[in-house]
Amino acid sequence: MTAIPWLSILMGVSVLGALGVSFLKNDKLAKQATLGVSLLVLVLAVVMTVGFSPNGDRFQYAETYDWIPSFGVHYAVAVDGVALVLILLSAVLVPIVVLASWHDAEQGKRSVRTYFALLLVLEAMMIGVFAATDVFLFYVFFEAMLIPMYFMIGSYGGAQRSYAAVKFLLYSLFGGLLMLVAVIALYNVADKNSFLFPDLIGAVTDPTTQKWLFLGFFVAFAIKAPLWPVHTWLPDAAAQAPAGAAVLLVGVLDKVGTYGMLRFCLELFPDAAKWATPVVIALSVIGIVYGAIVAIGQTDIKRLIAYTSISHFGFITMGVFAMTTTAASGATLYMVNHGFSTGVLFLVAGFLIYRRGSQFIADYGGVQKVAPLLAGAFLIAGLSGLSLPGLSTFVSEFMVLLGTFERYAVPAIIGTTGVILAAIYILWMYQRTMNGPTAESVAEMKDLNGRERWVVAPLIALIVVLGFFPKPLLDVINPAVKESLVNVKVTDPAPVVAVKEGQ
Amino acid sequence: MTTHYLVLSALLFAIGGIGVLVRRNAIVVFMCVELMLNACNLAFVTFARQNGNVDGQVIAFFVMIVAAAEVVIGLAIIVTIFRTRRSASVDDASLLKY
Amino acid sequence: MGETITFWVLAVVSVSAALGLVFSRKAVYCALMLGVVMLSLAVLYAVQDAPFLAAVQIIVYTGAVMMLFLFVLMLVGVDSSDSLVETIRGQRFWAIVAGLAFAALVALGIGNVVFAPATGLGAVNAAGNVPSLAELIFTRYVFAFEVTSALLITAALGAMVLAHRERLEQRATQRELSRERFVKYGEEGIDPSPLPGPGTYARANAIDMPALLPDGKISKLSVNRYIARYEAEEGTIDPKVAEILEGEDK
Amino acid sequence: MEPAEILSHAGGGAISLAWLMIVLPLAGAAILLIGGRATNKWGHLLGVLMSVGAFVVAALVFLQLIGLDPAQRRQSVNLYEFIPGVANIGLLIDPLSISFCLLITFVGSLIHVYSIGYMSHDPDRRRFFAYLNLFVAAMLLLVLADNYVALFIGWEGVGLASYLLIGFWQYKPSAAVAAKKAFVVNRVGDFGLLVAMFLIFAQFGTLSYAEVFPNAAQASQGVQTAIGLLLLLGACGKSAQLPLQSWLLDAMEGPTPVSALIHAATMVTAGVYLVVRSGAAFFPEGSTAGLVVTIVGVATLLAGAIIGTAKDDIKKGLAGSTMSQIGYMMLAAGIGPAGYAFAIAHLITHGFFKADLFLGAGSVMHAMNDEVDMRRYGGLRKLLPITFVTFFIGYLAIIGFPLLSGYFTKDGIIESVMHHNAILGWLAVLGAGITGFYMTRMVVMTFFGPKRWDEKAHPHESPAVMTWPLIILSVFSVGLGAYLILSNRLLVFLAPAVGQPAELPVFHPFSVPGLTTLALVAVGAGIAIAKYGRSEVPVVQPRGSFLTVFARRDLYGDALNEALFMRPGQWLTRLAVFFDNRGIDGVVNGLAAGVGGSSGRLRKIQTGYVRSYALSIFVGAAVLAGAWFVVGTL
Repeated sequence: MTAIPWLSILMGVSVLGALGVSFLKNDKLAKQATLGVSLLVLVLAVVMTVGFSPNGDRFQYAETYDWIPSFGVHYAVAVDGVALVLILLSAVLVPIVVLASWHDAEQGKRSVRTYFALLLVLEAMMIGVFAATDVFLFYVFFEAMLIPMYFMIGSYGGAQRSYAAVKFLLYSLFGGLLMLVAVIALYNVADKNSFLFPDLIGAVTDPTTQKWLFLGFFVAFAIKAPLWPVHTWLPDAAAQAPAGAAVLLVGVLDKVGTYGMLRFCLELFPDAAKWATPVVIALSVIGIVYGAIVAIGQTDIKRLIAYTSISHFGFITMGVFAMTTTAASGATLYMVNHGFSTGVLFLVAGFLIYRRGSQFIADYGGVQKVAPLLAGAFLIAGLSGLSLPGLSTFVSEFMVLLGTFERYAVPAIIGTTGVILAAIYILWMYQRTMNGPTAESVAEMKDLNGRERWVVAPLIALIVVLGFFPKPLLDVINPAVKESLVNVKVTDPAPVVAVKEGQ
Repeated sequence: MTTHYLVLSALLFAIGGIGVLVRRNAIVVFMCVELMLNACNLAFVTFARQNGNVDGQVIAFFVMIVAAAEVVIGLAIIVTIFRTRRSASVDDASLLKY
Repeated sequence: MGETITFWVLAVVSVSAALGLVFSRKAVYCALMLGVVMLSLAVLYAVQDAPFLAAVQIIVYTGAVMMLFLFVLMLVGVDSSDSLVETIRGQRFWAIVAGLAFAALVALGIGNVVFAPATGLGAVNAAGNVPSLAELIFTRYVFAFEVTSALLITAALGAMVLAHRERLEQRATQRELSRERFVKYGEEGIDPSPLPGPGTYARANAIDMPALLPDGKISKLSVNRYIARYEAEEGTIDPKVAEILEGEDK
Repeated sequence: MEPAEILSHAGGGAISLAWLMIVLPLAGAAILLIGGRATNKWGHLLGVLMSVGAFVVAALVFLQLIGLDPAQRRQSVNLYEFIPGVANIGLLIDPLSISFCLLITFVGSLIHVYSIGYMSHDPDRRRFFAYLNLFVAAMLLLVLADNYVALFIGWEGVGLASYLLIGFWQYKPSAAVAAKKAFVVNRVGDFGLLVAMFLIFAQFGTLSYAEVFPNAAQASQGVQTAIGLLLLLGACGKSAQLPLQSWLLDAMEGPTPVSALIHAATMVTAGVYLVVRSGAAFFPEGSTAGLVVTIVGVATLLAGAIIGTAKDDIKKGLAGSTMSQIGYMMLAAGIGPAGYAFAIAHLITHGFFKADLFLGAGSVMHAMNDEVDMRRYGGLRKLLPITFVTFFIGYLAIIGFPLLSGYFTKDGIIESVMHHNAILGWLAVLGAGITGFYMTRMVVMTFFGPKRWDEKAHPHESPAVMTWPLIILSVFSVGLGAYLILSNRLLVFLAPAVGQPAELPVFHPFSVPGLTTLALVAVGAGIAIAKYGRSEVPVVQPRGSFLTVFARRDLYGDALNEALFMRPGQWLTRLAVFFDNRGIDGVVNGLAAGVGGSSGRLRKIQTGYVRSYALSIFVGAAVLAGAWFVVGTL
């Protein structure tokens, strides 16, 4: 099994698919081909996941080839549990996004098949960024990922698309450059003539150096995640991006930030991470509450969803930096669940906006009456956004808060108020768009059609199933997270009262 | 003696430079550029004698060739511009700005 | 001693000519001033043991390059003179300041350096200046030399391309030209036949000799007005020509 | 006596199939929601069937349980691992949970049946039944859970069902707002419950009852109290206790069967369940947390009763009454093992008679074209005989008319509280008196006196499918109290789950508090008859005195919330949005604009004049020469 280069195959299929699609003459055929390729990737990813043994080696499916030998740069890919579930997330989301974006690219003058080819390129990049175990390779994917997304926002987005695309790019590049400096410095400081992640663990011992390098990485990831106060690019980008791109942007791309914190910031610079923890936790808590409050005040559906994500990313970073097994596992699970949950929220909002042609909440009202399925899907998506128990997001949010409370009680309590605020922003939006008397402008609105049902149904099914039965994912995540925390050299705080065995 | 030649060269060079800066007729500007090149050549020749080898002269020789090529092209450009704009003033060709 | 005198004379000449180049309004004068500078420099080269360069300076610069300048000047208009009013604010002031500062600084710098007595080229030029140059050019500088030749060819081609004007429509055929001439004749009365050359059917073909038409009359078109007026003033004019001139003056 | 140890179920019998109780209605909800319009025809029947099925399972489990030795009556059934290392999904079958199960499934089934008739004209009846089934499933999970996480899932599940059902007629803005309000206020309570769970986990490293309860005493006093108070916050949210009571009155926007099932009989009592369930561990007798519970209970029972006196909307009147009665339960639950049995007994009998009253009110509304204003009723007893009789039985039960259910259970609470704390006891007696007033007022205004409705209404008795549940409920309202309280049947039954007091209470029919209660109730009823029965009731609401308005406006609870939370919240939201756009984004965009602006000015240097560029080059050369000179001379 290990002899098959699964990860390269996954990326290769996507890239070749993208090439093929871009050469097709017929737009319809291009869409179908894209869907086919993305489904193939999904099947391959699932097969790969089945072969993964959670309690085996930490990194599996490893491939290592020299790339630039004189600098110790490798093409090295491998997955641990955390990376695996995120790759799986990408592989699941892309076909759904393809199906959801069927007509999204047709409104402008831009080429339809380019859009779909870009989607596939993006998929390859996403897989690559999670799979890379060479820090330099990770950086390359980290930056290269911006390119397809830039074009998807800038060419196929809403009215303010170029502003949003440029803002997104500049923000990300700024962080990326800081990270590049840190990457190079890391290479020099470690002096191992290797960019391989396992070689670099524990290589930096000087506390001051650690702090500077940590900051370089952390700022890049904080912008990517995005963490308060470097979040303002997200609402613009997400609101202007076509719904499908917004899903991938918020659902997967931003996860690279939190994933990077867990993988690189914590493991490469454990002491600096501990040093920075109070600040990061504080920023996360501010992000949770602040994002939620600003979300309440939004008038634009997509911006609102974007702000809810800022709040959720606060939870994830808090979980990562709480450095307890429960919190870190919860944060990882949160990354996956948030991808599904926000994904379906953005997609359903996209369907809604596509029908009415407006992003403003005030332009809707009483949609439930004319399009009950759409409203139902929107409600379930919203409920998963407010972490209703029984839906997958609850499990992760609960774990994050539970784990954080063990070490940082007060931030966890403040973060828990996000639960109340979440109810307000989601339900108020739902009430204003779906409830009440049917607005004239939506009276003719059509309910979900067959294609859209196929988009929504798998995601909702996943959210519900994972809400009641998160164990399969957690079984994959937990060992990886434990190993990470071993590298960080922290142990979970013990319960105050020792519960007797056998009870 | 070397010093004298070099100072002369510097003077000529500066005068050429001032000419380039103050004159507006493209052809005259060009002539001033030639003057500057010649001033350089004088320095090269002077140094050749100072150092006792002819490398300086070879360079001066190359400068002359390049200057000739440059004149050919430059004047052709001036003629083309003049043909389209009926003017040989360097200030008139100022579209490439901001 | 001879060199010193030559230097001082030529230095004064060349600097004055250079200043003249910068300050004369007419482009033709500028070209002449530049010629003076180049010739002075040629002499200075010769004085400094560079006879080959002196020759090249005269042949290439004063000969070819200056000719090119003059040709272009004629194309552009010989008598167009520059307006000396500066249009860019501060340009002239700063140009002069920068120029003087540059000259002063470089001169000061050079003046501060104490040069050893010049080695002189006597030894190198023992076999003659040209062979020693050739030896360097075709050995150490051969690559540069080859590149230079490529440069020259490129320059020639470039000049051709730049000076070439693309023909936008079909070249008119003889038939079309002829038709056009006759239309013009019908409308404006312009004679379709080509202008007669001076002195046709005349005893001599000098410029002052008007052409005769087949009927023996003078072709009005062939009368050179300048010369005719001059002759009229001198009183040496041919009466037939004078007749035509008077007819025109009225 | 301490509660019995929680045993792991060995398998076999109905207990190991207890999960069916939850899965049946859940499957019903799933089929009805996913099946869509195809299930319209038979959807309501499926809903009823699933609910009845759950009842059958509950009954079987109950039978198996009472067959066991009392010490064996707490059994947990592990279903599957939910969050590894944190919680499993498992069921705890013990007398407490099975009592709730029986109540929920039995009353729930009756209300399902009733709804067939009540919702028969609604095009979305199928959806209604789906939500009802969802509610039943969630509520059963809540009471059956063997750990706090599973409880919380049920807890939020019922919240969701409540949200969906309050907002069932979502096209009415008032219903949509009420639904949202209910959910948000409940979330405030959930905040408490969540933090309580975090604290428990941090203390004990587990959330399972079986591991937490026996060790609770080892935690420090402060921690115990903190956990207790946080749990109480959760209970207050769900059970509409002060200060989180405001959502319940608005929740009456939902269809009446919903009010009966969720906002009277079952869901709102979940808070009481939580307190009783955690009682032995975190609200032990005489603890601070327990004291706070009793204070909250008394405050709410009085507040609810006062609100009930001034409402003209029949459902809101009943809602006030519900608050008040749950206040009694809380009060009893707060005093420790002596009160648990009475709290649960009152909870059960209240479930029956309040459901009876609500459904009766629904029947009246059904007859009156959904009119809810009691001032437009009057003289309905002849036209709606069955409704009247059943409603009247419910009325007698709630005011504590001797020998009916409420008499035994409420009296039991008052007696036991008297022993515990006399002040609280007398306040509870006062509350009973007010109950007598407002319930009598309601009955008089609705069924007696001249008719005050306009010509368009044609009151008619409801169909059998609606009256039979009323009849059954009223039968239980009559006898259940006596059965549960006399010879301490319920107390002994519950003892393995919640413990029992050192000395068993003895029922005194003629104690001082009991007689006083009866007297006060009679006085209250008398005032009501005098005020509303003997004199004309104005059809239009009179302005009323300051006190009436105070009660009518829900004791200014909403006004308080608005002033304290909503307005500052809106202000904060606007400020935050402004800060985000102008502050944070303003800095970013300002930076961009600064760079753009200065480069815009800077580019003016590029004049396009070759000579300017040449000048700059030449100046540069001069500067270089100068630098060379300076460096050379150094």
